[in-house]
Amino acid sequence: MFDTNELVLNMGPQHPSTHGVLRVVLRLDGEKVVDADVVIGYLHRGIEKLSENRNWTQIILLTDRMDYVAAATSNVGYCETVEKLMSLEVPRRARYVRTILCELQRIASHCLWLGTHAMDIGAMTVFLYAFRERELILDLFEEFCGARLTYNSMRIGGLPLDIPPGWDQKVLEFCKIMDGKLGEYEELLTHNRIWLDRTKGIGVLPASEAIALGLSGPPLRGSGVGRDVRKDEPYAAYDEMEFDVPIGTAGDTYDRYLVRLEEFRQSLRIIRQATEGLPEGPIVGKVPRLIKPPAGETYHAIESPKGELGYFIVSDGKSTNPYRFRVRPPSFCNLQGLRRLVRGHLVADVVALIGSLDVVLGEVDR
Amino acid sequence: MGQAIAFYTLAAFILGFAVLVVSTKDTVHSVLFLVLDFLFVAALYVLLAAPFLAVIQVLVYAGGIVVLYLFVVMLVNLKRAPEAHHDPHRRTKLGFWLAAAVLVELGAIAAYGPAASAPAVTQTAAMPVSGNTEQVGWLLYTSYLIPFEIASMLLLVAMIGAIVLAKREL
Amino acid sequence: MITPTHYMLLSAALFMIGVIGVMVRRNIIIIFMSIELILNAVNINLVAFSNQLQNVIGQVFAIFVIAVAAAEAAVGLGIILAFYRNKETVNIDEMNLMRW
Amino acid sequence: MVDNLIIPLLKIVIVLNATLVAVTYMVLLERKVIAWAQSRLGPMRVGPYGILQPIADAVKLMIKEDITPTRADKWVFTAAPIIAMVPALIVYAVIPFGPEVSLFGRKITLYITDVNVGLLYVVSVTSVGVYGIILAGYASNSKYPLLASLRASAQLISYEVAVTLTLVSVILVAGSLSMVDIVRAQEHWHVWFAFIQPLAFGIFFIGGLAETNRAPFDLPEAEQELTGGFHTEYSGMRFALFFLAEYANMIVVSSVATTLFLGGWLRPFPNVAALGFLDPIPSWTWFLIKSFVFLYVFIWIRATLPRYRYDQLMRLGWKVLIPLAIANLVVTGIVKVVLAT
Repeated sequence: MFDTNELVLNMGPQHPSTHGVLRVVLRLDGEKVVDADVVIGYLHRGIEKLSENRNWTQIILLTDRMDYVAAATSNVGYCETVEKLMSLEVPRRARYVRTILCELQRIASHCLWLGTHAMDIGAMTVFLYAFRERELILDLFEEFCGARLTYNSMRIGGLPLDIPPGWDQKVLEFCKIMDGKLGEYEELLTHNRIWLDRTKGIGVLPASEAIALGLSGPPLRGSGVGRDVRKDEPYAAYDEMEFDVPIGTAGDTYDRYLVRLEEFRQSLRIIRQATEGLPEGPIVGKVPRLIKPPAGETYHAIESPKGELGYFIVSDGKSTNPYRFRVRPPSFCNLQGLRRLVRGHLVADVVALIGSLDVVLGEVDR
Repeated sequence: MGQAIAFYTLAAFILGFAVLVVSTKDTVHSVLFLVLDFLFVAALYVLLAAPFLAVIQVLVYAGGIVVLYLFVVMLVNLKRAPEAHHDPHRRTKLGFWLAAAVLVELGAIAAYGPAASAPAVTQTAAMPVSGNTEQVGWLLYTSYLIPFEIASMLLLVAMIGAIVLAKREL
Repeated sequence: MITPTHYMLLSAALFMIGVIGVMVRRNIIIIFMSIELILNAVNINLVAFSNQLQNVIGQVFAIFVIAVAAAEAAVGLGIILAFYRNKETVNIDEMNLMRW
Repeated sequence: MVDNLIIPLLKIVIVLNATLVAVTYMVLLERKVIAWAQSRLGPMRVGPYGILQPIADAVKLMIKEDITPTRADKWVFTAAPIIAMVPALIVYAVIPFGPEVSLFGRKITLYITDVNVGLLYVVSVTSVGVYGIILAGYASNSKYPLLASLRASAQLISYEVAVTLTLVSVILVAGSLSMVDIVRAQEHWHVWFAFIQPLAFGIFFIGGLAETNRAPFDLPEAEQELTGGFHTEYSGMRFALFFLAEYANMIVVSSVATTLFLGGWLRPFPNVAALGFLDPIPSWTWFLIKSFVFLYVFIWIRATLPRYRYDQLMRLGWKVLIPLAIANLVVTGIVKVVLAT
């Protein structure tokens, strides 16, 4: 519509649907996006550098602040990395509880994603429905560790405390509720003509490109690549669980949506198995009083709700803090796909695509 | 009396806004005054017992054509500094001469024109319908059917022409 | 008492304002708007006489005038846009490619 | 004097005030209904069940600072909300809330005026409302409002075509442009035009949603894409005027739909004598009930559906609704001619 000049539109850092302080500089031809520059760093707090000056236990608290909608997953990832560095054995019960927490967290995070994604496309009711169910999970977490957002709920070598009595029953009850609510979301969206129009064929990403961009998690699986750290390199108790890894076919926004919806179901399946088969026993392994891993380096990845969350830690074996601490945040890596995805689409699709990548800026900027 | 007050008020507004249309520097303001002008012309049509035409005037002129103008002005003015709104090539002198000539002319007409009103002709065309809208419609679809169809063809051609002109690649 | 003369005077004044606009302004959009004013002046005359003669033919013609004005605006503005795209100006003095 | 001046003036004052009150309570109704749809309570703090919320909102908006951006076109920036609001209000002049009633020994019509170009008047006045949006976007001197106002004007203009075409087929059936006569025609036919012209009704409804910028066609104010749309830069009372204009337009669309398609002030099945016990209910009540149902559906849709994309919206308008409306018009004309011969 603007013939001779391209319009440069600054989306963010203060914008209702960039999910935080993401800034996207769009170059528009009319409403069509010619190019996009993704500008990040507005939420940088230097967590990686900070961690090099904290002792090993204090870092758990910092990992909460990365992916703040899935804090427990970050905790688990970090603790397992340190355990790997120290070759610590984690008791089976602790591993089971970790699995339950991770999957509850995945559902909570996906609820938030579903709500905001639908809200971006204009379906406001789904947002509140999804938050209603997320609330139940937050209640469960509150009962488990006392916090609702930044849990700090993991300790190196196991759990800080055992699950409260009756908690596992509540988890099972939640699973039952959630089963029904998933149908509600699907009713509002999955076969909705407008939703299909808005998501099908938007941001198509073939498998080869998704791999080349280094995507992980649902955006990668939506493109048809069946990579899931839980299956490929099992951690916690995932090797004892039975679940499927849903993959998409077309690699568009709709497939990424379907993949995440199926992940809801698989997560519920895992939670049921883990809760019902929860073994008795200690919750903490044999952990020395002063945590001081031997010199060495390790990389350990887990499947966070957003994708592959990896920690690379170097220990010099002398001090009580890591020598080098580096995170591979899934949001950051997935966000690299945005520029490729939005080209040639309309402004309205940009928000849908940001939503379908499901980034959390706390994790992108760290 | 009431009619005279209405006429003079409307005429004052019509002429005043018309002057503003051609004299305002900012093109968007000019377009706005044009809309107001058309609305007052529509009011004049109501005064002249032509309500259908008045509504058409608002619908087509104010609601359609001028919106088009506004669009074009917005597209054209988009990236330009405010001084670009100015009109460096104004032929002001010519304009004032013309204005003076018109004033003289109008004065002459007013002075020598028939002061007495012509007797109102009450010859009504024989039409099977009454009411302004019905009469206009009747004429359009009987005596003036062919011009009407030609007008619609003209609009179609104009539409296609505008699309061809304005679209970058077909 | 308002006679057709009054309407004719009004119409003539409006017409001349339009003509002056065409002569004085060099912005092609303003010139187009002045032409719209001229067409409206014509319409006022037509409707005034239609009222005087108690005959709606004048109004029918006014409708044709409006149709022509709509067509003119559509094509004219299309030309302006195409012109602006090539020359980045709306000044009519620079529209001299076809002069010779 | 009394009949010519005082009663019309009184009617204007009453209709204007009733409209403004209705508009403010529309906002509350919308918040409440959407809240119920989303298993929330909605406003509960101001007054019992939040019924005084509109007053609190109004006070808040009025005492807010009215910001004009530095490089905005000040006059146009101020005029735009007024231009948006005025057409939405003056449409009520021709909407018939009921037939004649006698009050204090006088015959009073429950409409301000009945002009014989009533329907065209509605269409033309609402078509002027688009200026408010375009000018707001232009005058704000900001990119989001500009994009939104271009969207809005394109949307309004294209959906106006479809809506007007459906109105033409109603006019064909009713044989009049006067709103009152259209209702009387439905009385005469013993059926609501929604049943004679179901397609026109559907297109009018969708077009009405689009013309009032309501979900799923609320692109111009798509908060998630264009922040606030054309009123991003507005605050205080000027913002409130845009807000009120939107809701006033909603009420206009539902009133027009009620008049044209749902029999206006007529009670259900006006020809069935068995329902005669409904007659004591004043006619305007029916009008209000029908309009209310319409407005409720508007809100319901907003709570349910996602938003269309700009190009999809245009495609729907030009490639689906307008051809359908034209086909409907042609069929209506043919049927009318066949029935007449």
